Amino acid sequence: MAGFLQQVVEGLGAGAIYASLALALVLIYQFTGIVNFAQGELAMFSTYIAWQCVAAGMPFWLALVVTLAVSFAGGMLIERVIIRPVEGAPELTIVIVTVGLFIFVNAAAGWIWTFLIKDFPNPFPGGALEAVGISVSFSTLGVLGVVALVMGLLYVLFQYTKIGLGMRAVATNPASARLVGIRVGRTLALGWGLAATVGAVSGVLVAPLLFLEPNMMGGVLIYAFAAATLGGFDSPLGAVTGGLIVGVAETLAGAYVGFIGSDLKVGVPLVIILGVLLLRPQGLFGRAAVERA
Amino acid sequence: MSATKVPVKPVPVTERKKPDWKWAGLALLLAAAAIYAPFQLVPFHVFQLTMVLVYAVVLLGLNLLVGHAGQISLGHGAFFAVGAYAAAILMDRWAVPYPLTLPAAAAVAFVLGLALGVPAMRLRGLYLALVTLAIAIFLVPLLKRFEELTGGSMGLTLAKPAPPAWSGLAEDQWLYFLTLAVAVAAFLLAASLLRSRVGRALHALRDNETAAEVMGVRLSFYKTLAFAWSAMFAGAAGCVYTWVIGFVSPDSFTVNLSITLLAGLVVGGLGSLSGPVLGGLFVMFVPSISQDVNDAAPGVIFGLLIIAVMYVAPTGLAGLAGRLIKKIPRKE
Amino acid sequence: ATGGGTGGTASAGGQCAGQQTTGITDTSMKLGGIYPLSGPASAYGDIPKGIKAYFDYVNAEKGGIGGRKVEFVVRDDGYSPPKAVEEARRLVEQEQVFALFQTLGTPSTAATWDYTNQRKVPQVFVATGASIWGTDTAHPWTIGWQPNYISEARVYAAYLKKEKPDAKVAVLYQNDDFGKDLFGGFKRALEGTQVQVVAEQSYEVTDPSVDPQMRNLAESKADVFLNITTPKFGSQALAADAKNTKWNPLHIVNNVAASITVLKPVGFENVQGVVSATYYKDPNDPTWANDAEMQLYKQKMQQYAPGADVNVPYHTFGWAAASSFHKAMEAAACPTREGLRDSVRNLKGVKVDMLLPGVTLDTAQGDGFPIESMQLMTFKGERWELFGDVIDTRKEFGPLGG
Amino acid sequence: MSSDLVVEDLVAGYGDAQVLHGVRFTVREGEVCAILGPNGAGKTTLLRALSGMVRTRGTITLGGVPLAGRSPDAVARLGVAHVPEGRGTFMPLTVEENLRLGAYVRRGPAVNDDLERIYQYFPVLKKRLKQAAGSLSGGEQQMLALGRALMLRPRVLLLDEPSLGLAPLVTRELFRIVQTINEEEQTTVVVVEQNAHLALGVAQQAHVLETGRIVLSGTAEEIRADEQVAQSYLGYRV
Amino acid sequence: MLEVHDLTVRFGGITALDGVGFGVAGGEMVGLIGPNGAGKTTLFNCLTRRYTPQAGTITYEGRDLTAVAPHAIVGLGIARTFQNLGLFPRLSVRDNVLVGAHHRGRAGFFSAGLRLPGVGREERELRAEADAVLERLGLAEVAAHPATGLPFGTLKRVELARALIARPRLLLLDEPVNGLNAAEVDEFAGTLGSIRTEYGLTVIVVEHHMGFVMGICERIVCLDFGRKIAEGPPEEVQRDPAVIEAYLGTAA
Ligand SMILES: Nc1ncnc2c1ncn2[C@@H]1O[C@H](COP(=O)(O)OP(=O)(O)OP(=O)(O)O)[C@@H](O)[C@H]1O
Ligand SMILES: Nc1ncnc2c1ncn2[C@@H]1O[C@H](COP(=O)(O)OP(=O)(O)OP(=O)(O)O)[C@@H](O)[C@H]1O
Ligand SMILES: CC(C)C[C@H](N)C(=O)O
Ligand SMILES: [Mg+2]
Ligand SMILES: [Mg+2]
Repeated sequence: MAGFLQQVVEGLGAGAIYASLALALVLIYQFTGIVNFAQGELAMFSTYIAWQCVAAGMPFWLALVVTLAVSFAGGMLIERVIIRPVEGAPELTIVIVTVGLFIFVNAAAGWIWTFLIKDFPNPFPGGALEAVGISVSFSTLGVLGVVALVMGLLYVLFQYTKIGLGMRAVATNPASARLVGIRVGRTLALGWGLAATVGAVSGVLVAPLLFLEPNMMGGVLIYAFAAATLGGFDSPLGAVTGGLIVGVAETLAGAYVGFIGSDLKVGVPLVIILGVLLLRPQGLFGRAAVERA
Repeated sequence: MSATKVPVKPVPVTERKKPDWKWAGLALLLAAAAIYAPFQLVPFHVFQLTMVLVYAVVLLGLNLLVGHAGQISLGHGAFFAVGAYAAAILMDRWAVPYPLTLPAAAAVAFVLGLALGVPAMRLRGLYLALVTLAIAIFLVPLLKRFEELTGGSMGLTLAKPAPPAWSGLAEDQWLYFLTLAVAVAAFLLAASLLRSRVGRALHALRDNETAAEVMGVRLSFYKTLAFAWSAMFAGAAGCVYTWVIGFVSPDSFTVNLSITLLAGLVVGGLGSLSGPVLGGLFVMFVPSISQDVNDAAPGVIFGLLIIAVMYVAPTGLAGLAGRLIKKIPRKE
Repeated sequence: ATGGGTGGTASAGGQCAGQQTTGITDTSMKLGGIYPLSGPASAYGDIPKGIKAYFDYVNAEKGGIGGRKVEFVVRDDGYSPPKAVEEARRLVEQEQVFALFQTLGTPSTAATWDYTNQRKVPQVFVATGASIWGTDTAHPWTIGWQPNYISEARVYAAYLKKEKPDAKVAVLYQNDDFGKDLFGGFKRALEGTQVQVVAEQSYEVTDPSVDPQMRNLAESKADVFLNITTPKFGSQALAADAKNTKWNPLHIVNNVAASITVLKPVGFENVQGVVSATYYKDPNDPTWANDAEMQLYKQKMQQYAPGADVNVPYHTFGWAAASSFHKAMEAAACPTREGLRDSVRNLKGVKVDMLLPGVTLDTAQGDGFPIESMQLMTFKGERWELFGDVIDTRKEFGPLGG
Repeated sequence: MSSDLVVEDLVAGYGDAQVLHGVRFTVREGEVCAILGPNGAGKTTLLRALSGMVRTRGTITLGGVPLAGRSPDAVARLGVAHVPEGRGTFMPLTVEENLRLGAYVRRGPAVNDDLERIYQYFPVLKKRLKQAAGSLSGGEQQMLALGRALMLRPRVLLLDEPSLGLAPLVTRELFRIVQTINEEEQTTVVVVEQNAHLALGVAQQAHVLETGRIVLSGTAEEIRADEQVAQSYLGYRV
Repeated sequence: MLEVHDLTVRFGGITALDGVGFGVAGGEMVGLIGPNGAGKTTLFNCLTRRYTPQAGTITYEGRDLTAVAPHAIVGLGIARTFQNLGLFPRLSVRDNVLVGAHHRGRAGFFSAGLRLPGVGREERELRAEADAVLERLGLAEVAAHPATGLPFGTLKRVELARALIARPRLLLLDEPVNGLNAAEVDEFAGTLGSIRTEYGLTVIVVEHHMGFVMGICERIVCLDFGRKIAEGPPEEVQRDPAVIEAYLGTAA
């Protein structure tokens, strides 16, 4: 039993990591209506910036602040330079631009920092909380906490702030958003900036656990996609719940279902997603599109 | 004086022209070039052209689904792989003569597409795209699992179809013509499909599902079959791929392939008939070009090139090409 | 025994008459290599930098190999087999290279070796340790270089047999040819001993982390952990082992992930006592700080590959492979493709300075494995300490069957 | 100088297709101006040109400030509200969010008062506050679009067939509201409307547009009175 | 021909239709009126199986419509237009119309892909028919134009053409004269009248344009808050106090 619970806890830890990046995906989706394939790579790049700052002798927390600021500015810049020129183009065109961005950023990071693995300081203390035979590492607790915090902030941003409303308006109907006076370009840039910032948080959470290297976020991105798909692409709560479910399910399946084994365990989230989506095509927490004739 | 952004998309007000000498001429020229090329080019280039055709066939299928039926698949590499493996296993295990592997591979992919199409058709846009992506990811460990059949991670090596003596062709030329035949057949199939009631139904459900259904288009049927047919094209392409490369392994069909295929299609031009060919050229040649520009980090250039093409031709190279061809002055 | 060459080929005379001289003249030699410079495996893209630096150095300061300036053309296949086929054909048909010097990865090599052998183009020292390059007899033009994974597995098995005769082993392996070859070899080598594999877990290169696998392995309470991974996952597994204070097995990490660059991020204090085996010198290892070859390497890297980090072991690997090629080429009886093919299949105790002392290149009729010796090492303080003798796996375990 | 809306030599179109060919007219501050004309005349395009939604040449000024060349959001921030053809509903957002977006460029607590005002005008909307706007009936969405525009407290209100899909009772109510706002707040109104009778009822002046040109201008009375005109241009029987 | 009985549709807390019942005889032209949000479009949506009613029955030519698959409705001879346009923006006007003939075609993936005999003929015949309908509705000029970018009034006519080519027996028109000026409305009324006799159509038309409905319909049904509040000949309904109160208003 304790073993089982321990596996659940570990699954939650893994899930929190997926959730952290899924939050950034959800954020950009809410703001711009597109799926950003480059989100993970941008997070990785941000993490390198943090690493570079620390390597240059900056204290960790200062480096973090600098990284978040740089990421925000970088996200805005990317929107301006790379996304803006295709703003009115079909959705898939923009998605493919983010694929291009993915390839570009990944290669650039390897070029700049090589593929050597770098260790990244863990902001949370080592050790673990032990209770009833289960141990929860402070690192896992920390990640869960940060993810919960970011989720809460995003929720408030989406639901209770004017800018959040404006952003959702831009994502659903840019032409109308312009008509009510919203500066669409600026809003989109802000969305990219914020998503890059949330991504940077994700990268900084992930790096101490997975080690920093240019492909660090590749695998995480896949699971973050799964998390957001499961939870609903328009809900921060969904992204986090989806991430946790994927993390736990995958861990348990890998541990207890012999036939599945660790090689096929990636199939577990797939099956869950299919099952959920067949019942709720908009994901667990997603809002169903209103359809009227 | 002003130039504001136009949010309302301009629509060219052009009448559809009767078959135009330009297009007919172009088609003839292309056909002649396609037949003449393998006798003029060095074998390596013939091989490259062959691969362009292979990719064009997958993209034709993908285009059917994405460009025409409006259903996004990020996992088409999986069907390509299934076709490739079906052919490889048939040849490897049961020594099936290679021409027979083509219908078999197409059929296997078709059935799989149908099976996956049934649940997939309930999903919309993004959700469908990501589920197909997950399928493509899952395929790789699955191929490794059934080592007996698939050769596991070592893959399978196969003999390439040998040119029959009567043809007097070299191996590369023979493979090229085989591929060309498949590609032309696929092209004609797709073209006539799209120009029919079926194509219209797909376009209709892409543009407005509700209205399409009210007008009698059975959504589940058309979506599922679009999926299956699209998979079938990919399967056939996969089979030809096996003939041409003579080797299959799980590493040949990673998620990257699926994403590259979609990127190729969008770059080539969604929903246009020349898009898949242009996309095939892109998938085939641009990575090498990127490397020629910067061999330290070719990905930097490749990524930028994708972005740049989308910037110059937001609706794909086919649109750009179309605009350029229109610029050719018309006689009459 | 050479004639004057024009246009990239030289006609060979005497005993070499009639042999292929494409891509080689009296003054030049063109080689081609295929590596993943892009995509998820691009870490390996550092290997050709070491090779290039070596050839540039030899060209500039030694007059080339046997008076022939080496031109090394590198192509990118993104670790994709069909792309590797295309690039192999480009190199052979368009670039007209004399030989393919290295294709990286088992899939890419397997996809191309039918072609190179049909064309009778040497494909030498491929950068993959799959055993098939040495055991297969239908592809005489293709040959490996690094110790094959099965031999490496045998070294660990022998070590366990001696040191922990009734060890219970937990194994983590990469679910591909490399992981399966090594793991399979290990299991076979254990046959008939008391050492048992009690738990095994695989991972995919696309997995974000191997932590779940490590947890499952820890459940087994095994007293030995065999870590068959590539660098990133190697670090993760080492870290997971260190973090789990309840499970303290003897940790054996395979050579691919044994570089100090893999251990360092985990923290040296966390990897004390880890065991591995090696065959070439790690530039990060202070042991070799005063080694002449290592100093030469570091100096020439800085000179000919400015900006490249000398501590990346892939550079060293490339350097060692290139100098091996140098030796093999010098030993060739004919400056022809056939000459190269025969030379690499007839290496006798060839010393390469970047390889560990005692490790030599040896091939013969029926032995297609150039390097088959490794030495065990254990991590102490901030460096690997070699221990025991260099183990010649062929002598120790007999030749690998086909 | 007052805040007249002055349009001179306005040319506009889509891509290569030119739709408006040199339109000129002036709407005085606080006036209601009706734009009439047959299907496809370019009425919608004219309103789009005023709010910056299409590419234009020529001049458009509001109180001397040039509007032409500005993006729609900049025009909106100058106090021009546009009820577009097709209504521009933010479908997945709630009715209340749609209305609040109307006041996006304004700030202050007055927004809540304005919401109340809209609910008084269109009580139906109040019952649907938390409902996704896309689920509203056609007419309800039309009311919402109007409500959204009014939330800006605009200086200029551009209405593209505001009565489209509205029940007769509501249509009359709507024109009463437009009149009230126009009178109480001196809002300038440009209204495109097929129901010429209703439009001329509130307008001071009217222009008839045909194939992108103004073919007839006058005061509302003049146009209404001229039976010939009414017959040939408006198909409208007195 | 059509019997609607006790139809109820709810969305969450909203009751869009509340026990509505009425009948339509073959060849009749019935006007459906009522305030915004009364449930008129919802009723159409039930008839075309966009919505499934919570209660009630719909019988069409003796057949229970609620048991028919949505795509099969048009095959039974029921076609409709949409209040807010339901066109295919990227298709040409002609192709939009041809989609209306979808259920009459036979070509499938296989036969179309292989161009089996018959496919081409079928296509040519439908094309000719579409062109005739377009001509008839004055749309010939824009036949090759994509549906986006045409004026609203034109698009409403395209929808009518699309519905007509489906060869319906029952035609449901949702606010067909929206966006037409007075002259155009009259012209449309004329066209509709002649089409109706020509095709032998039964028509239900939702419209807020009183001149148009009252002039063309034999019978009017008025809904309010999902309930039927009046039914009868135009003159009668027009004078009905409940209708005036809820819908028409006094200052007529
Ligand atoms: N988005 C567009 N792209 C291309 N052409 C367009 C577009 N919108 C309108 N047009 C063209 O502009 C011309 C005028 O259209 P507009 O919509 O302004 O007319 P309108 O007077 O508003 O008609 P209606 O009363 O039917 O709404 C038409 O010929 C139409 O085809
Ligand atoms: N899918 C839905 N979800 C929630 N509410 C809906 C939905 N469809 C319709 N409604 C509600 O049902 C009521 C009736 O809508 P319906 O569209 O039938 O009205 P209508 O009579 O056609 O009005 P109009 O004349 O304005 O077109 C409206 O209040 C609408 O908000
Ligand atoms: C050491 C590496 C260059 C070998 C590589 N892991 C392979 O595919 O075999
Ligand atoms: Mg209009
Ligand atoms: Mg309605």
